[in-house]
Formats: sequence, C-alpha cells, structure tokens
Amino acid sequence: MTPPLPNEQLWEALRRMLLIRRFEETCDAISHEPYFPGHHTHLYIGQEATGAGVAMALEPEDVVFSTHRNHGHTLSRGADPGRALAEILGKATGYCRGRAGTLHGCAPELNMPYNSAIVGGNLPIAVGAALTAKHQGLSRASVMMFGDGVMEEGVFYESINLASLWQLPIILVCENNAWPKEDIQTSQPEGRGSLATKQLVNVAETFGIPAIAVDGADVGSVYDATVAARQRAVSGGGPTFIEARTRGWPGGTGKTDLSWAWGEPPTPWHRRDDAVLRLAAELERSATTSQKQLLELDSRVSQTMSEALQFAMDSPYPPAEEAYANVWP
Amino acid sequence: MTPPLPNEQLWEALRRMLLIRRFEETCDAISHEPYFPGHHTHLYIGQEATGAGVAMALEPEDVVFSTHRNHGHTLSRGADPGRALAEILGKATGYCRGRAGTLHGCAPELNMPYNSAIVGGNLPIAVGAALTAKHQGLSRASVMMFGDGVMEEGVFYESINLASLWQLPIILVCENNAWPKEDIQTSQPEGRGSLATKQLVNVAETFGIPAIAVDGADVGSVYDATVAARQRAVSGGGPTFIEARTRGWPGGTGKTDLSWAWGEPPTPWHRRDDAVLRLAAELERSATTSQKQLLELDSRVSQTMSEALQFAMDSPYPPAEEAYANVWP
Amino acid sequence: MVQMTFGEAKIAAVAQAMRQDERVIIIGGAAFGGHRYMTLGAPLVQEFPKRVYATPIAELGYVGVAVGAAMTGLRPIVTVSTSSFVYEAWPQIINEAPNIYYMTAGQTKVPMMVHLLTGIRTAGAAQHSARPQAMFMQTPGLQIISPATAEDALVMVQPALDSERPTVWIDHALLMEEDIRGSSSVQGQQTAFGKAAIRRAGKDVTLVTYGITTVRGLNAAERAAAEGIDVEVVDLRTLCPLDRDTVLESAGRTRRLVIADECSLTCGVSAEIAASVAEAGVDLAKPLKRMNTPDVPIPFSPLEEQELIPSEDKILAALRGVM
Amino acid sequence: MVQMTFGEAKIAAVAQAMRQDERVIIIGGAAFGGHRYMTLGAPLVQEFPKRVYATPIAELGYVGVAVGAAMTGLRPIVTVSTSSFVYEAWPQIINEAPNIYYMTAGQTKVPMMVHLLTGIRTAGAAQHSARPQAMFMQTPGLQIISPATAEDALVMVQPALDSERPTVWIDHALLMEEDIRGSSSVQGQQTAFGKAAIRRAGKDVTLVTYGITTVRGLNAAERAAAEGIDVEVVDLRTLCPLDRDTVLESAGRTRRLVIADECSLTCGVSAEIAASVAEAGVDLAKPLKRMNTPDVPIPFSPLEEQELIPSEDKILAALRGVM
Ligand SMILES: Cc1ncc(C[n+]2csc(CCOP(=O)(O)OP(=O)(O)O)c2C)c(N)n1
Ligand SMILES: Cc1ncc(C[n+]2csc(CCOP(=O)(O)OP(=O)(O)O)c2C)c(N)n1
Ligand SMILES: [Mg+2]
Ligand SMILES: [Mg+2]
Repeated sequence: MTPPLPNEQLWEALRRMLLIRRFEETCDAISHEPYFPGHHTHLYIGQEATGAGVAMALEPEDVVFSTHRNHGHTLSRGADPGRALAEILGKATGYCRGRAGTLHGCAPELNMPYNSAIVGGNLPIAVGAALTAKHQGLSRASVMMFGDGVMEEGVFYESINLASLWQLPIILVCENNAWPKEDIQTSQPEGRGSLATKQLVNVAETFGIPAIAVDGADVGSVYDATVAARQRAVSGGGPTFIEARTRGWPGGTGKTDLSWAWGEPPTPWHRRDDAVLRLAAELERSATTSQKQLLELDSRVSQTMSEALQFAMDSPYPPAEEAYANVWP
Repeated sequence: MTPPLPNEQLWEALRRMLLIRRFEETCDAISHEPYFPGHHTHLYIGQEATGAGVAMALEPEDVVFSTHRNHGHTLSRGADPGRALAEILGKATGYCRGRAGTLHGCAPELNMPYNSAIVGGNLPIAVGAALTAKHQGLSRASVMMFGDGVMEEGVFYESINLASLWQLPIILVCENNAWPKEDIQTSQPEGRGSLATKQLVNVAETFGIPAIAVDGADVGSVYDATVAARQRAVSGGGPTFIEARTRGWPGGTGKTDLSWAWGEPPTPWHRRDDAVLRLAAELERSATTSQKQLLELDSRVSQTMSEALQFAMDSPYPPAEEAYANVWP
Repeated sequence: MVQMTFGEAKIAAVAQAMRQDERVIIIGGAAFGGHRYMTLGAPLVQEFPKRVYATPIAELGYVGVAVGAAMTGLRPIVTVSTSSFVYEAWPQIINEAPNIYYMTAGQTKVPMMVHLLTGIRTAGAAQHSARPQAMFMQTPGLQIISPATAEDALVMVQPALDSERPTVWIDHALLMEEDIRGSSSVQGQQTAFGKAAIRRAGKDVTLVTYGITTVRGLNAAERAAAEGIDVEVVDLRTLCPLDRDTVLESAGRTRRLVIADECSLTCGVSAEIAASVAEAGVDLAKPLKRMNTPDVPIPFSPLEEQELIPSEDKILAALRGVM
Repeated sequence: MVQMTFGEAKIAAVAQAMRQDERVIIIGGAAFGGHRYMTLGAPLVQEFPKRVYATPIAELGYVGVAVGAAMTGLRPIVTVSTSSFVYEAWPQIINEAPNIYYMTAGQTKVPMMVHLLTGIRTAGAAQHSARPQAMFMQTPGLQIISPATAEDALVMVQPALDSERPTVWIDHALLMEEDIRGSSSVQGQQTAFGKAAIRRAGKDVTLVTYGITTVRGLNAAERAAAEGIDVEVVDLRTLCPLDRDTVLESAGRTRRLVIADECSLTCGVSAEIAASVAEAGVDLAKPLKRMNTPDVPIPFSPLEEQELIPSEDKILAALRGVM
C-alpha cells in the first residue's frame, strides 16, 4: 500500500493512535477500581485509525459529534488526555467538570459541542449542525462518527433523509466494528449486527447519498475518504457516507507491545486487525523510520499518559453543592 | 390489458370499488354538516382498486392493518357500510361504538383488530401480528396497508428490518398516492413526498425484501401481486413489499357519474387515474357486460349507501356515561 | 389593549422575533394552526421564504435537527402541529435537549422552541388529544410556556427565545377559536415572564388555570359571581418556571382552591399545584379540588368526549363544591 | 419466607409464567438485569430458546411488535434494559398500547408487559438515569407495577399478565444489589394485587414508598425508631392501580406524612399522593413532605449525584422534619 499521507503526517497519525491506545488501555486497567465511576467503558481499541484519519482531514471550524464510544474521537481531535480522563473519573478538571463522564465525552472548546450516549441520539443533532452551516453559508462540515448499530434505529433514516433532501454539508462516518458480518453473533443480547442489509453503503446510496466503504484500520484510506467528503460538503455537494470497517477488538489482551509490529503479535486479531501495529509496521518497513524512533514515540506517549492519569487522579471532584449549578430556574 | 381476474371477480371488484366510491362521496358531502364530528376526512377516492385488489386476494384469517385513510380498507374487507359510517359519526352502532371515528376505523370481527392514526403507528404492530403467525405456526398473513408518507418515519425502517431479519409472513402494501413524484409539491406543509429515494421499491430491496411496483388503479395487478405475496408469506418465504402507485384525487369533483366510463370524463384525472371508471370501461369494452348492467350495479350500490346513511343517521350516540366503560381501574 | 385574535397574535409574535433576529428559523413548516388553520402561518412563509423549513414526516429527526441547529448558532422554532406527534420526538425532547446545558456544565446551550397544539380539540379521539405538559414538567431542563391570551402570546415568545433554554410552547387547538381579544379581563397585565397573572381578583376562592382552562375558568368565574361567589383566577402562564408563590399567596388569602387542568388527573399539572399547597401548609377552609380530565383515554364520540372535558360547567361546579 | 435475591426472584417469576402459558414470549432479549447483570436472564434463554427474541437496537419497532403480537394471541414481555431507552418507544407505549382496549370499545386487548430498569443507578449520568413512572401514570390505560421485594417480584408478574392490560414493570437497577431476601420486614405480606402493603406498622408518621425507596425507607424507619419515631411504611407496590385508600387511612391515623420518590419533584409520583391526601382533606398535624430527587438532570460526578438521590439519610431527615 502506498501511504496516501506524507510520512510526517503518518507519523502524526501514529502519535494520535498510540495516544488513544494508551489512554484506552489505562481506562481498561482502572475500570474495576473502586474510584472508577460506572460499570463499564466502551473502548476504541482497534478503531484508532478511523478516529485519527477523520480528525486529520478536518479543520478546527468543523463540528464533530460522537457516541458512547467517544474517547478516541475527542483525543484524535486534540483533547488533552488528562482532562479527558478527569472527565471519565467525574473530576472537576474534566471537559464538562465531570458532568458528562465516559458516556457523554465531548469538548465544546474543540467544536465537539455535546455528546449523546443514546444510540442514534446525535444523528439528527449533527444534521442540525450541518443545517446551521448551510443556512448561514459557513464553510464548514458537520461530522458524525457513529457505530453500525445506529443503523438499526429509525432515527438514522429520518436523519439521512433530511441530510440528503436538503443537501447538507455532513460527513456520516459509520464505524462498522462488526465487520465482516459473518464474524458477528447476530443473537447478541443487544442485537448488534442485526441489520437485514447486505452492505451498509447500499442504504446510504438508496437515499441518494454518495457512499464509500474503507478499511477502518487503515488511516490513509480513512483520511482520503474524509478529505473527499469534506471537499464535497464545503463545496455544496451535500452529504457523504463513509463506512469504516474494523473487526472488533476481542478485549482482555492487556497492554500492547509496539514491538509486536515487527515481532510476533500474540493473536490473529493483532496481526490482521490492530490498526496501531499495522501503521507502526508500515512505517518501520518504509525505512524512513527506525524501530528506535517508534519505541521512543511510544514512550513519550506513554509518559504523557502517565502524567494524564496522575493529573486526573489528583484532580478534585466538584463539590456536592455544585449539583445545582447550571440548572434552569 | 388482459384481465388477470376472471370476469365475475372483476365484477365483484367493481362492486367493492363502487361501494367505496359512493361511501367516500357521501362522507365528502356530509363532512361540513354540523353533526359531522371532526374537521376533515381522509378519503380513499382514486385508490379503490388497491383496497379491493388486496382484499380479494386475502383469506378471512389474515390480519389487516390500515392507517388514517382506512374507509376503503374496511369496506373492501367486507365491513357493513352502515356500521362503518355510524362509526365515523360517533354512533353506538359503529364498529367501535363510536370510540374510534374516521381516524381509527377498524373492524375487529373482520380481523382488522385496531387502527392507529399515527403515521407509522401500525407498522410494527402489523409486524407483531406476523410474529404471532410465525411463532404459532399459523397459516395466515399479516397485511399492512400504508401511505408513502410512512416511509419518512424511522419506525418504518425498524419494522421492515425486523420483518426481514425474522422472515415474517407480512405483506407491506405501500399506497403511493404521490406518484409520480414530479407531480408532487415537496414543500407541502406536511412534507408529503419528501423522501430522498428515487424508487420506493429500492428501499425494501435494500433490506432484502422482495418488492414490486404495480399500478394501484388497476385492480388486476394489485390482486396478482397480493396473491403472490400471500403465497410467499404463508409458505415461509417472508415479507413482500408492494408499491401500489396512484395519482392523488384532486378533490372537489363531486359525485362520479359512472357513464363517464364510456362517455366524456370531466377531468384528465378521471380519464387517466380514476380506478372505478377504468374498471367500468374495461368491463364495458369486454362485451360480457352491458352499460345497463353497470348502471344497475351502481344504482344497487347507491341504494345500499343511502340505506347506510339513513342507518347511521338514525343510530343513537352512546350516552355520555359510557365514556367510563372499558376503562381499566 | 391588543386587538387581535389569539391565532393572529401568536403569528405576529413569531414574525416579530424573526424580524429582530436573523437566527430565528422555523423547522416543520408553518403549522402553528394545525389542519384547521392551515393558512394561519402563511404570512410567515411569505415574509421569510428561506427561513421556514418544511420537513418530511419525521418528528424525531427534525426536532433533533433543531437541537443541533440551536447548539451551533440558530434559534429554531419547531412546529410539530398536533401535540400527539411530539411523542415521536420524545428522545430528543426529553433525553437530549434538556440535558445538554447541564451535562456540558453550561458550555453548550440549546436555544430552541417547540410549538405544540395540545388538548382535547373535539373529535381528535385518543390519539389526537394529547396533553403532554405534565410529562414535560417531570423533565428538568425544559422551559414550558402556556400563553392563554392574545396579549400573552405577543409578549411571551421573545423572552422565551432570549432565555436560550429549550422551550416547549403548550398551545391549545381550541384557543384560536376562543378569539380572546384584548378585553377587560386580560388587558394591561404586564406580568413578568415566569410569573402567574391574577386575571380576575376575588376574595372567596382561588381558581388556578392555564391555557384553555383560563378561558373556561374566567367564564365560570363570571357565572360564579352571579351566584355571589367571588373567584380569583390565577393564570399560571408558564408551567416551568412554575410560580408557586402567587398560588400560595392567593390560596392563603381566599382559603379555598380549585385547580382546572385538562391533563389526566393522576400526576397532572394540578397534582403539582395541590402538592405544593399541601406541602406549604396553606390553611384551607375546605379541601382543595382538582378539576381535570378523568384518567380515561379520549373517546371520539361527541357525548362521551364532552363528558370528560373540564368544561366551564364543571369548573363552576367545582367552585361551588369548595364553598 | 422467600430465600431468593430480588434478581433471582424476578427471573423465577418470569420463568414460572412461561412454563404456565405457552403464549408468553420475551422480546428484546433477556436483559432483565441490564449490563451489569447480563447473565441474570440466561436461564430463561436456556429453558426457552425459541421464546426469547433478541432484537436489533430498535425500541420503537420491537415494542410495537409486542403490541401487535399481544393483540393477535401472544403475551410478550418486552425487555428494554435501561429505562431511558423507553423514550424511543414512547409513541407505542403512550399513544398505541394504552388506547387500544378503549378505542375498540373492549374488543381488542393488548396483554403485554414492558420491563424497565429505571432509576439513578450511579454513574448513569443524565441519559441513563430515567425515572419515567410518573409519565406513565399520566397515561390512562397503562397498568404500572413496581415490586420492591423478592416476594413481590414473585407474586406480581402473574396477575399483571392475567389482567391482559398493557403493563409497565418499573424495576430499579439497584434493587438487584439490595438482595432483599425474605426478612421479618417483608415476609408473609400476601397483599392483593393492586393494594399497597404496610411494610412496617407505626403510629407516629406515615412514610409512603415504592420500589427502591421502600428499601431505603425501611432502613430509615429503623433508624427513626432508634430515635423514638415510630414510622409506618406504606409500599405502594403498584402505581396504577394506585391504592389511595391505604395511604389515606394510614395518614389519617398517624396525621403525619412523608413521601419518598426517586422521580423529579415536579409532577412526580409523590405529587399525586400529596394531592390525593390534600383533596381528601386528611387532617395532618404538620404539612406533608415530599422527599424527591430535585428538578435537576442527573450529573455523572459521584458527589453531585449522591447529593440529589433521595437516600436513606434524606428520608430520615424528612421524617424528623414532620415531627
Ligand atoms: C436507544 C439506545 N438503545 C440501547 C442503548 C444501549 N447500547 C449502548 S451501546 C450499544 C451498542 C451500539 O452498537 P454500535 O452503534 O455498533 O456501537 P459500538 O458499540 O459497536 O461502537 C447499545 C445497544 C443505548 N445507549 N441507546
Ligand atoms: C406521527 C404523525 N405525524 C403527523 C401526522 C399527521 N398526518 C396525518 S396523515 C399525514 C400524511 C400521511 O401521508 P401518507 O402516509 O402518504 O398517507 P396519505 O394521506 O397520502 O394516504 C400526516 C402528516 C400523523 N398522523 N402522525
Ligand atoms: Mg458496532
Ligand atoms: Mg401518500
């Protein structure tokens, strides 16, 4: 594969992806500690290339929306990992002073104004942000990052129909982590992967929306597709649907050793589907980058992450009385 | 066109269609009388062939669901016009003792158990009736008659996805009275015709549901499609989507004169799109049926309709206190 | 004194808001009058053709679009027409819009308004007669306005928009028929936004009303006066904020209380008023009375339907009942 | 005396109902325990693999499917998991299911049950902490059960199904943790379906509770007893039917009343209890008190969240407050 991104950008992509990986591994490690609020986190492991590829194709003025699986989206958009983790721990230094938590992670100052944890909750909201852009003649895109499960909810269809009818500047990034379907148990309690369509892109096309499926673990493909979609959006060409296909992380595989990229990955998933290892391997093979440089990047990122954890742990909770702040009369 | 139905069945189809026409003209005529409750009725004029064609292809054990535009569905299923009109007038002799009215017309005794007036309200309910049939191994179909507008509501997609995933015995009859789209003002206050898809059948196909578009003003085509769909349903073949295309009745054209069928119809709509006139003309041309026979049928039907009106007018209202009947504690 | 019908006044208020602020748009079409008054909103479409977005039949979708448009710089007014259709948009109105300001610790605002034609409009049957206001009151983060007079329709839209809160406008399908022109009973009430109005001063009994029951209540009060019962009519005007103070003060003074409310009885608006009065320990001479629609789905048939509506007659009977 | 946890008891009740009646199926998967107790429903899937329908993420669709299945011969129990997701299904639960029996003049019944894990479950934040019960109480035609003890979970499912009414089962995400085994405070209460239970007799003050507040209320009552306050705990058990009589009788006897309710204050369940007591003219020695979650969206951050919950401590404080 020829990298579609110049090397220094691939390097930056890897940095963001590694940061997400180390962040999520940290969340995973502490998620059973008594101070960790809530019962589970939705991690972005395996999907890092999608988050990074999309984010790198966007401009600061674009408005980005996410889902319950948002850690990777805020980080790749440039969120500070300390404040992001503080939010997840319910601390006052979090992006929403601990009000939002893991499920609702967003960063208004980075043009990620709000996050719904309801499957499909943000879909029409993102279309509304696109309406603002079009109505006011602004040159910016609205970007909706969402899971394949959203396409089981009716609101998805209402939303894309509006986006298509009104030709709004929106990029619909469907992160299909249930790909390929044959890998998926369709009788899961929550019915993930339970859509009767053969190809997700067909759905968008049926609604007159240009659609493309890309390898979501390949940052270059994601980046290219997003650049094209953004170009379409800001030039009045309306919505684009991007299906970013990844195979769900099996979970429970512990801390990633970056040297697996040129060594022996412990599972087939790591070999085939781990976006971080794949990009590291590619860079390593490209001869512009040494193993040492890669390991140094990793230790810088890991250091950043330790500091972030320390920051989050040291941060105070908002006091009980603050519960009544920001309440309308 | 070769009639796909034998002549006596076409004759029966015409009888049902004429009954619907005279019924709806009656509703139209009295809808501004002070005793007429409510502010508007949704008439079935122009769509009679769809109602009759579907109904004649069904068996009594099939379960049929409708919408706000239900008069033609209940009548073609065999409802007594007197009791149907009594319901519309809120009388105690109506199919639901006046509780349902025009918007909610149904006839539980004819296996039309309930009617929602919410756009899309009955869609998942009809899928549920199909689930009962499949779960209990019953040889019957669930039939959902609905307008094209339903496809703008998300619940439509949730419903057909379930029907397709579970391969349920349901016939989805979409009465597209906004056909062809170019005829439609898409900026109507209620946004009718506002779907970004080119062909409605594509939507069903995308969800893996066999789909066919037929001329909804041609009773034979509707009948044929429904027979095939029912066959598929009861033999375990799952759902079918039928798009029955009609051009909306322009309204305000007064009482139909059946002799227009072989004479001079007053408007292009009557010439091209009036299902009743088209079938009458066809029968008249077929030489098995004389103009006299046709006019006699019409006067018998009109007589039935006058008696129905009289019955409905003479019927009492349920008394005020009955408001508290059928209330759960 | 405003010389407009209620329907005219509300359109005038929206037009005024649109003239003053480019960010105000309409999503859902100009369905302020519902089916029966299709043409009511026509002047808005004429004056602002590019700012009225007609939509597909997709309430959840287009209400959500309004939420997103509001948080990114517009000020949408969403028209849902008959309020029963708002149930389709429930996830956005109950679980998104009202939480956003709080959940982002005040960083993101959702200045939008949702207009609903609520109420037992006659012949709407069970599915077109919704009175969802008490459900909204259960939802922290929503502002709820319920103007009952032409003058209030004129003066309440702008402050509701200015508040930048997601606001539900509880209109009533029959208010347009009531043609409440400026009259002695409504004129000059320059009540502050969020405050109840004493529509009629009285000393014998307090009648709490809002929306359509204000109209019916004022009529009932006139008839009660003829019987020698001097009724004070307190029109709540907004359901959130809820002006408990004015209610408590009035009821404390008259020591008798009737609450007229078209919601179903259980957990309706009147339940909250009654509970607040009980909790405040207002010393009543006789137990208070709620005059609500009973806990019954709304029938289509006219006599049955009339039986259930908290009508002028029934309000009058309730007033007599607490004397 | 039942020796089961609450979670075990509810699964046992459902299993029993399924054994007795072939028509009972589960739609939505066996999500009776939510995320945290994924495995709770596993025995149901094992015993009845063909009668548990896992669904796509399409609450409106699959609740509607249950409505249609119920009216044509099945008796579906729908599991929505976290109750916040039920807002997606609002049109079917509020505007279809409860109207059908009435609108068809008794011809068509909808014997279905919707199971919801409601409540402030900790760290659910604003969008996963819904307490929608008062909204359901505003909806004529819905039956609402809210078992708080293992024994009630065991005995209430069957009559709810037998009633052939659309029923909402208000469960609480934290009840499973409470592990209320049969204990002296709950045993032997063979209270009829639709009747409240006096969980603890007392003479000084009546405490009305349901669901999770029954657990907290009983603990608070024990602590109050240590302070010499003898609390009578009335557990409502069903919210519709609502057993006002037992509440009125108890409050009339103790002449003091606290209502503990996790709903937001305004128009919550407690508002209805308070209004009913006020309307009945029960003569209280001190004004009643509602102990609710304040009208605030639920924050994620733990101290803020704890501040809002009607906890045992807060209920105790309210009890002291009416003495
Ligand atoms: C309306 C609604 N229903 C159910 C849930 C519970 N839930 C949370 S995540 C999830 C799965 C979503 O799948 P997908 O969109 O593919 O996202 P993924 O987790 O795979 O990234 C579900 C069902 C919810 N949050 N909202
Ligand atoms: C959820 C909902 N939204 C809006 C309406 C108002 N409404 C009644 S009929 C109708 C148009 C429906 O169009 P279509 O389904 O094509 O049926 P047609 O009237 O053309 O037969 C609308 C919008 C409604 N009843 N329910
Ligand atoms: Mg997924
Ligand atoms: Mg149509």
